[in-house]
Amino acid sequence: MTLASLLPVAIILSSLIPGLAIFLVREESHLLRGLLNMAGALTKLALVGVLIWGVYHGHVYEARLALAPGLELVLSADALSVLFVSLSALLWLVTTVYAIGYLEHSPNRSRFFGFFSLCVSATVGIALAGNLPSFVIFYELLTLATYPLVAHRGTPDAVRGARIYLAYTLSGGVALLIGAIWLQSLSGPQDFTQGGYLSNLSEAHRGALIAIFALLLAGLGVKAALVPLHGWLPQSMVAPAPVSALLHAVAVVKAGAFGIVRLVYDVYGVEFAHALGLLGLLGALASLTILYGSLRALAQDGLKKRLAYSTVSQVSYIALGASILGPVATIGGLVHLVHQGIMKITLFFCAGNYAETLGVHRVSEMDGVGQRMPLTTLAFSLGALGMIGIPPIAGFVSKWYLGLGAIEAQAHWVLLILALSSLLNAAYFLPILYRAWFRPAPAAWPEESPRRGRFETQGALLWPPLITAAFCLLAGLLAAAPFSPLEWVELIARREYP
Amino acid sequence: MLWLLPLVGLWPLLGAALVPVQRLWWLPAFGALPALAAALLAPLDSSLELPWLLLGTRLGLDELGRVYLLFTALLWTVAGIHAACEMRGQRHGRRFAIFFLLAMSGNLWLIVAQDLVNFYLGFALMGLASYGLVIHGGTPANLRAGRVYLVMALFGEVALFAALVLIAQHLGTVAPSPEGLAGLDDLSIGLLLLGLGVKAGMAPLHPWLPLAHPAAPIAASAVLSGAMIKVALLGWLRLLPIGVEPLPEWGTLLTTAGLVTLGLALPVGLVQSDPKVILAYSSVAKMGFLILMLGALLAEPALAPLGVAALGLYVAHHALVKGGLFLGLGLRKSASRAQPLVLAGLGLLALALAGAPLTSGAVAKDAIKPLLASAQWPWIATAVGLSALATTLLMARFLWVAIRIERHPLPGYGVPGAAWGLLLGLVAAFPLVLGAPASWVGDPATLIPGVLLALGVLMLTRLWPALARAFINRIPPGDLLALITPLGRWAQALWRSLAPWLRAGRQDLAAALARLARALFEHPAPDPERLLRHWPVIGTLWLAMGALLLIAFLA
Amino acid sequence: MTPLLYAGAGIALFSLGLWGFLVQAALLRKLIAFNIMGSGVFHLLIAIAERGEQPPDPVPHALVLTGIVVAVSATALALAMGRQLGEEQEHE
Amino acid sequence: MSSLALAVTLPLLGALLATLWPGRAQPLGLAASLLTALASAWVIAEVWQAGALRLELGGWSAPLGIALVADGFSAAFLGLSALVALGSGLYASTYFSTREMQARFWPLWLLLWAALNALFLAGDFFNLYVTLELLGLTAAALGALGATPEALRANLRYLLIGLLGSLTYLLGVTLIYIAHGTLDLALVGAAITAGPVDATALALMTLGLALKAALFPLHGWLAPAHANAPAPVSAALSALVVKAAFYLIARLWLDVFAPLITPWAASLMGLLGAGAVLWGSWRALRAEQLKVLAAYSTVAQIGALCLFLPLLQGLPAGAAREQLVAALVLMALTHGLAKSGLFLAAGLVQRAAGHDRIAELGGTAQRLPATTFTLGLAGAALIGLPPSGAFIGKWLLIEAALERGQWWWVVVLALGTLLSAAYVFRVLSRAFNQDPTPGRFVSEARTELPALLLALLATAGLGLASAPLWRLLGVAPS
Repeated sequence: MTLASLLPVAIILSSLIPGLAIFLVREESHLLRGLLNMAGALTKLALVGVLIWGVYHGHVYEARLALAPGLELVLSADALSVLFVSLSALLWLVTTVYAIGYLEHSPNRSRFFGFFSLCVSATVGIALAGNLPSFVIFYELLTLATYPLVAHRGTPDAVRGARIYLAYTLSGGVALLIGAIWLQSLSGPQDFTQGGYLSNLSEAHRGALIAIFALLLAGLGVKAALVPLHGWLPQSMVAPAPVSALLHAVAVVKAGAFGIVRLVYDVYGVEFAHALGLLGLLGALASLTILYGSLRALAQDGLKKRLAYSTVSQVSYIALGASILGPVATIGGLVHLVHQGIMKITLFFCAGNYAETLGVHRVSEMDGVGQRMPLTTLAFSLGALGMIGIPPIAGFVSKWYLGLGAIEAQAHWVLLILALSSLLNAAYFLPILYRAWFRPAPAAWPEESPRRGRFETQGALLWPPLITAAFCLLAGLLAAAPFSPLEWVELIARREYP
Repeated sequence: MLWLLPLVGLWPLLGAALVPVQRLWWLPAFGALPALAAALLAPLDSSLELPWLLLGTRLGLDELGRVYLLFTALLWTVAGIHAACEMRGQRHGRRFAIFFLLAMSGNLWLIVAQDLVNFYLGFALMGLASYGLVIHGGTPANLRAGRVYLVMALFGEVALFAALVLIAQHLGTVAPSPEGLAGLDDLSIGLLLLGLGVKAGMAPLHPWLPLAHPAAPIAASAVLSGAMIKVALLGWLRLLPIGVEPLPEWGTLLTTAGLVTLGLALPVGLVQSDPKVILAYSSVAKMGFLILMLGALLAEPALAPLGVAALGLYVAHHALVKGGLFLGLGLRKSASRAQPLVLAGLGLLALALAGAPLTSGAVAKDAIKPLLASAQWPWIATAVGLSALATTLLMARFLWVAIRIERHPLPGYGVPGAAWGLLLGLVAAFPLVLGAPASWVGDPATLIPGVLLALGVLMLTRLWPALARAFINRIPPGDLLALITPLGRWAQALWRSLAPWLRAGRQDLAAALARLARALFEHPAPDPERLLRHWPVIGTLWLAMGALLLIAFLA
Repeated sequence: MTPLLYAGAGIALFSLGLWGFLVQAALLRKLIAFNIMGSGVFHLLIAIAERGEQPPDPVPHALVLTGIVVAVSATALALAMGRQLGEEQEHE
Repeated sequence: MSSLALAVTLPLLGALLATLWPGRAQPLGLAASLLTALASAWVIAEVWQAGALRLELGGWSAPLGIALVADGFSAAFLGLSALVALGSGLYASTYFSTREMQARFWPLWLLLWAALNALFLAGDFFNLYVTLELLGLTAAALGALGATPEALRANLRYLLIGLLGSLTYLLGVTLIYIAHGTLDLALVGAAITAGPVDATALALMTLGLALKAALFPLHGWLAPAHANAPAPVSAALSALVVKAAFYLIARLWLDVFAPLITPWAASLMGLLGAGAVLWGSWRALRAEQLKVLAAYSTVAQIGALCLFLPLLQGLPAGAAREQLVAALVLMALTHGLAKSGLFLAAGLVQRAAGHDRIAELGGTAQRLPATTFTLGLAGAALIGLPPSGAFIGKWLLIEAALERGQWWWVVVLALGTLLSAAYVFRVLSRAFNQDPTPGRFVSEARTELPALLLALLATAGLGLASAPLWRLLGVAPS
């Protein structure tokens, strides 16, 4: 095993090993658990830094393990993996800090952090998976690792939410599995290849390839919360805030979206998928999801539920980008992978802060929170405005490129979708901001936490949203600067469209 | 001095960040100073490239930009002084100051921005922050105005976004150039007109304006009506292929829209009783006039060099005058001393707006004459003349209402008053600095009949007060909005009558599913396996299986 | 002819035992039926050991002997369990 | 002495000694277990090197003599029985606390192991009969160790079913001897023709084994028998004894009688397997007790293994067939390990809670993190989630089904996967409630660790490090 093949493995192990170790840590050992967590997160970040450097300079990192004849576990790092890996590594660190602050006084911490780390390991595995079987493996592992997190609180609601989550994702997993196997039986074992590896299959397989795409899309669509497969997402909102944050920004939903990107670009190849007429299907589904999610979000009073439906809507931008032929739309979709992540995680951190500090769970209770928690609300505002697509926040950049790409591909209707979606986003986010900043605060909060740090809440809860909000701002402001998400995504798009 | 350009937007932003500090209450007054400095000192037609910022940023000043930056910065400074003094120590004063500075930053930034994205950035920042200004008072009327404003502004922004994306795709870059804009397709132009038309108050997209401008505190109204609505024109002048190719159809459309705006805003404004609403309608009318002129420019590229300069002059004049009117109205409402002076100032401004000789209005009108002369339809000059008459009448109405205003004496209005005086001075000096003496006279032909007409109306209403009552306040501010509000109510009623059905349907379905789930899971399962443990059953199945196997083997 | 007769008898015995095994409910009867089935198989085995003039094939004999041992121990175990079951039920 | 003979005689010897010194049954039993496991490892090592082993007992060669043979297929199952028996034995050493129970358990236990090893290594039909009988007797006796009326009744039924199965099998063996004059597997395999006698013999043997393997719809005996047995016994019954019968079916169908198998016959088995998958999983889902759930899950797993038969039918010898057979073995091994882990964990839960009613397990699951973890790992393997060996097996199975155009088995597998997920997570969800948690992960290492290790082996070991198994089965990694 060479150093080059060791790196992807090490990146996975950097959270897997601490995760397993944490299970064995006694419940009371805050310090040890925190140390393990932070050591894992920092190590991973450092390793990912090396990876970014290496991939940028064209190094190849690849590890292979034969599971069975014709079935290989491949970990490899291309530019697309690096995008997702860096996002996960970065946000994992932030979320870990936040989770430590959030759950410091609740039961079952070792279990929580153990699965938390496993969840990230699986996500990173998805990012680094070098072929479809490996992807499927990590995809299923993610389901497994996330289930305990959703059920963590142990209330009947939580268990029910987790059950629904599982029913959806496992069904999706089966569809994905069958699709992947079917594909492999046609094409033989193949690694992900830029530009796809199916275009030289004979014309006779056309029908099968379309069916396989539908199967795989159904499998991925469950996690990516494509309508009508999104039902689990709002239900899983019962999870603690850090979990929701991770679920929505990095892990589960993103894994689905990332899978769709892989499917379109590196399995079918975007041009071949277009020739098969599959992009239209994906685009229609994504558009429907974007609008439907936003409409449902409008009607939610629960803050986290509203955010959940917002995720349903926003994540489909990625699929929408993948469904439009052309490098510019690719950039728009891929960069949203990162942008949506940092924006949504900010929003969830803030929602968690309101819940944990003030006991505020509903939009209707948010009157005047801006006066009580100005910094948190500032971060929330940045995230929300970014979601709407107000410059210079990250979401604007995604929308801009999606729009440009759509026009390039002569798909002007996408502009309409983007416009409607922006309006709907505004319609469900701006009232929250209005309440927070302009309404008078109530005499007493529903359940104000007695623990309060030097600022409006504990430091571990306050810093993460501020940092991610700063990311949102910087990702947009410095979009054209070297090593920004946008620049990195342009690198990917250049390779995909030579 | 290019380094001043980034400061134009950053300085007010910094101010917004710092203004919550109690001792820095005066920051709004100084927010526009770098912009003022940049307008005076920054070299023309050279630009500052910041390729790493956003999608590649280019800041710079052209002729039009300098004019815009100058009057915008001036107005913001004067309004800022008002705002700082008025809001000092008030409830939510700091919140107001933040939004004021944010809107200022957006307004100034979009002027110095030479690329599409930064233009949009400034535009959006300004538009959203203004919401905070509009609803500052917090009364139900304010909130309604804010809601209408926000909805329409968002529609406008979204349309503008689409237009900008289309233009960027057309250009292949984010920095527009006249040559690049040639051959722009109709969709882009239509969206651009729509997007900026909301901000400009172009009929029928104007109903928010007479609601929102009066709702805001005086200082905010001044910049809203004076500076902010003008950016729409800036956007059009920069992004439409003006002077590059003739677009007669679009020109006609704009001309018509301008005429409609004029024809709608002036009569409706006349029957208002709130002086701020009157001023707001006057702004709508003026924008209609400008849109009309823009239509002429669009149809005839040869007019462009002259026309753009004329429009710039006119806009500058209107911005200062309208801002001054609002601020003066504020002084009229609040300041205790020197009311005669305030009234005199208001009179001067009203005259200027009506285009009286020796005022800025006369100069601006003179500049715009060639445009009028080349208009597609000969009767347009007549229509414009009529509108000037109506403007005079409107200003008379304004003065009438302003004189009778109820005053709430407040101390500490010395500084704002002085600033206002400065602004008055600028307006007064406007013709001297910018206009040739030949243009000072302007066109008194519409003014004198206007004044006479106003006096006539005054007499009539004195004699028959019922006549006035029959008209005044018959049309609520936001005119067209009153027409579509019932539609919204009907839709709500429809939804209310349908909702129970839908809900019932959904509940039925859910109940049916729940029953199914209960039937499958909840009852303790009867054990069908018991049967499979009976020996005769086992035997039968077993023998049958054997028979089948044997048949299968031999098949 | 004789081997065929034996074989036929063996099959018949097996079938008879099988019938009893499946139909009879009582443990003792089941066990007897089981032993009858066993006897049927052993019959068959002994029948095929016949090799005309040559001495009979020893292999089936060995099989039958082993089979008997197995059958006996199985019967014993079943009886023991049945008895214990009976005792437990009495206790209840 | 040969490794093959040792693998059979060592447990026998242990059983004998444990019977002679009942007071020392436990140490003797543990020592014999260890030695037997070592002997099994030795066999596997030899097969690894030589490919296949054959030992003629007493120097008598076929057709007269008795032979022990080992190839990759049997070595794999030998390894499975060694692991499960060792783990369960270790677990049993604390599970049975009284001397009396230990004295009863160990001889039977070692006898069972001896029978299993002999069955896997037997080279002729009659030896197989003897080992089958021995297996049936010891299994029923072990199952009844708890001596509750339910256990006795269930295991008596099991015993009788087993006897019926053995006799039917013996009848089939007799027919084989009539037709071919030999009982050696290899020799018979070479002489098989597609005639009514051979067909009848195979049908009879399959019928007999189907009863013992609890093939749907003949599985009625399994759930009560396994659910009422003591935990370590249930583990061995479900993981090994049933699998042993299936092992034999697979041997006969894939190897000895391969030319006889028609598509119809294979499809019939597949159909029964499909029925087992669906019905067994459904019953497991509706089960109210953890051990009943585990037992029905065994029914479903056997069904899943049967699905391989229609796909292997007609597949010419070669890499594809070898791979699919290997996948079958991998799946069987994974199930075996996972099921034993599940039963052992279920036993711990039962002991901690005093019952195993799933609906009331909340607090208990919370108190035993390691055991809950075991349940989760074993469950993942039973569902066939990655990276378990069952996942790989399933992958290859579905691939074969799609390649051979028999997509309906895929539908069955998909449904089975979902149902199994439903029943596994029905249990796991009990682990999440608001009870307080204990400070430590493992509370009793000697019982919890064997279960955990078995489940871990099923999930991670056979999934990620299955290369040695492929090599053992002679499949070249491509």
